Amino acid sequence: MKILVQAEAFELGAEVDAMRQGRTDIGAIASFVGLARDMNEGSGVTAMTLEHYPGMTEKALATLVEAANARWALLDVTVIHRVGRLLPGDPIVLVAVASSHRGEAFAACEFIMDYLKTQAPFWKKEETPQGERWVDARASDDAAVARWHER
Amino acid sequence: MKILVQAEAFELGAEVDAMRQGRTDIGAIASFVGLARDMNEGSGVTAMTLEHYPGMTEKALATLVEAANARWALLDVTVIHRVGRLLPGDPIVLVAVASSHRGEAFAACEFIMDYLKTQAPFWKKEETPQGERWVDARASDDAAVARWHER
Amino acid sequence: MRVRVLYFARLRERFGLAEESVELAGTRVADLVAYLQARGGVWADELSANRPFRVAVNQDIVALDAALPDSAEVAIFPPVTGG
Amino acid sequence: MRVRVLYFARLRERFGLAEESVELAGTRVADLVAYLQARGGVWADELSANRPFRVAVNQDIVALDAALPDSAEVAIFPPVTGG
Repeated sequence: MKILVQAEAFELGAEVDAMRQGRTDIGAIASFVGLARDMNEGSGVTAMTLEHYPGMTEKALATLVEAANARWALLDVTVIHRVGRLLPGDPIVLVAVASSHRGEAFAACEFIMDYLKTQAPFWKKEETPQGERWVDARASDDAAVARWHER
Repeated sequence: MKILVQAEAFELGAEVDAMRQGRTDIGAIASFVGLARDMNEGSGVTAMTLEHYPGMTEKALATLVEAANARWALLDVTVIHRVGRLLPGDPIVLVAVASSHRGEAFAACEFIMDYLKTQAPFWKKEETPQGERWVDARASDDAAVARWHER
Repeated sequence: MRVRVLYFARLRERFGLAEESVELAGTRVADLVAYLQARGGVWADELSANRPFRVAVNQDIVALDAALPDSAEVAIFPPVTGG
Repeated sequence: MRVRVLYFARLRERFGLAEESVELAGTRVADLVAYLQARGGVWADELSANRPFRVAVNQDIVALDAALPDSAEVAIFPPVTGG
């Protein structure tokens, strides 16, 4: 298990290769990369700054990775979230999940992203032609998390 | 859209970087890598050979990528499937899906994998200490595809 | 009518044949399957109604009652196991 | 009892304050929130019942009726928007 909060960029290929290095028991690696877009809520975004709550951030990410581990048979999990100022096209977050079978890997990867979106203390502030604005939380993210309670 | 059937290995990082190269409209890239395992159905596997139906393979993959494109708002899709002899730990298949939002990317990536498992003409033959054996199709793969009909 | 028939994977190995050309009286996939079953032995065994096999006509998987165009490329193979 | 209170993101900006130490009579999160609301202005506005905000005590998100241990690290922030 690897959890990092960092300003630096990450490399998806290097992270996934590190997970499978020297192993022959992994059958499936599902991964996700979230990227900064040039558009949000109908207006252009020229940059964004990610603020977080140091200390709690790592704890919150570890808690949700443990919840995924308790729910599915996972072989390894990597979560990396960037903070600081990012430009459109920059990667923000990476989640990679290794398992013996694809169903578990897909489910756990999406579960971690859905919980991260609503539980981990990160906040985005966008720079737009109209000035700076804090991004509002989305009802669709709460709905995405609620799905996991039903199952 | 990129669909390849090849003997050579692929690089997840390079494929995903190629998708996002020069773009700032992608918010989410969900990807999947399937790997050859050292164990299947309770016995050791020392190698496997993937046979396919040249011509139909590419056509079947294109058809299921088109089905995913018709169902979700996708920005790009890459599917690479290897053929020939592979060793435990070797990557077999890669599916990467780019979209504006994560829900679409995750759903389409899993949809393509589920359909690929039941519709694309590939067959695995495993080498085990007890000799060679063709892998049997799994009822769980049929069940995974059936989920997409219900929605 | 004449069709080209391809066999893959376990069926190719059991039949000892990758490809053949068949001259056929019928016009449906089921007619071709019945013709091959009539050879007996592994053909009757592997292509019986209770064995799982798939048929593609011109590279699309079809049902047994599908039409068989003249000069079609027909493939008969086990359920797929890629990915 | 004394608690350390941290503010993040939009709330930090609106309050013009990242951190403070608060001497409090009550023992619940709700007591701290009521104390801060009583300051009026942006405090009353942002911490009113119909505004969305989250409270973490010692780095776990809790409900308003949660207990507030002495010397707790309390954080008050908007709903999160990472990922």
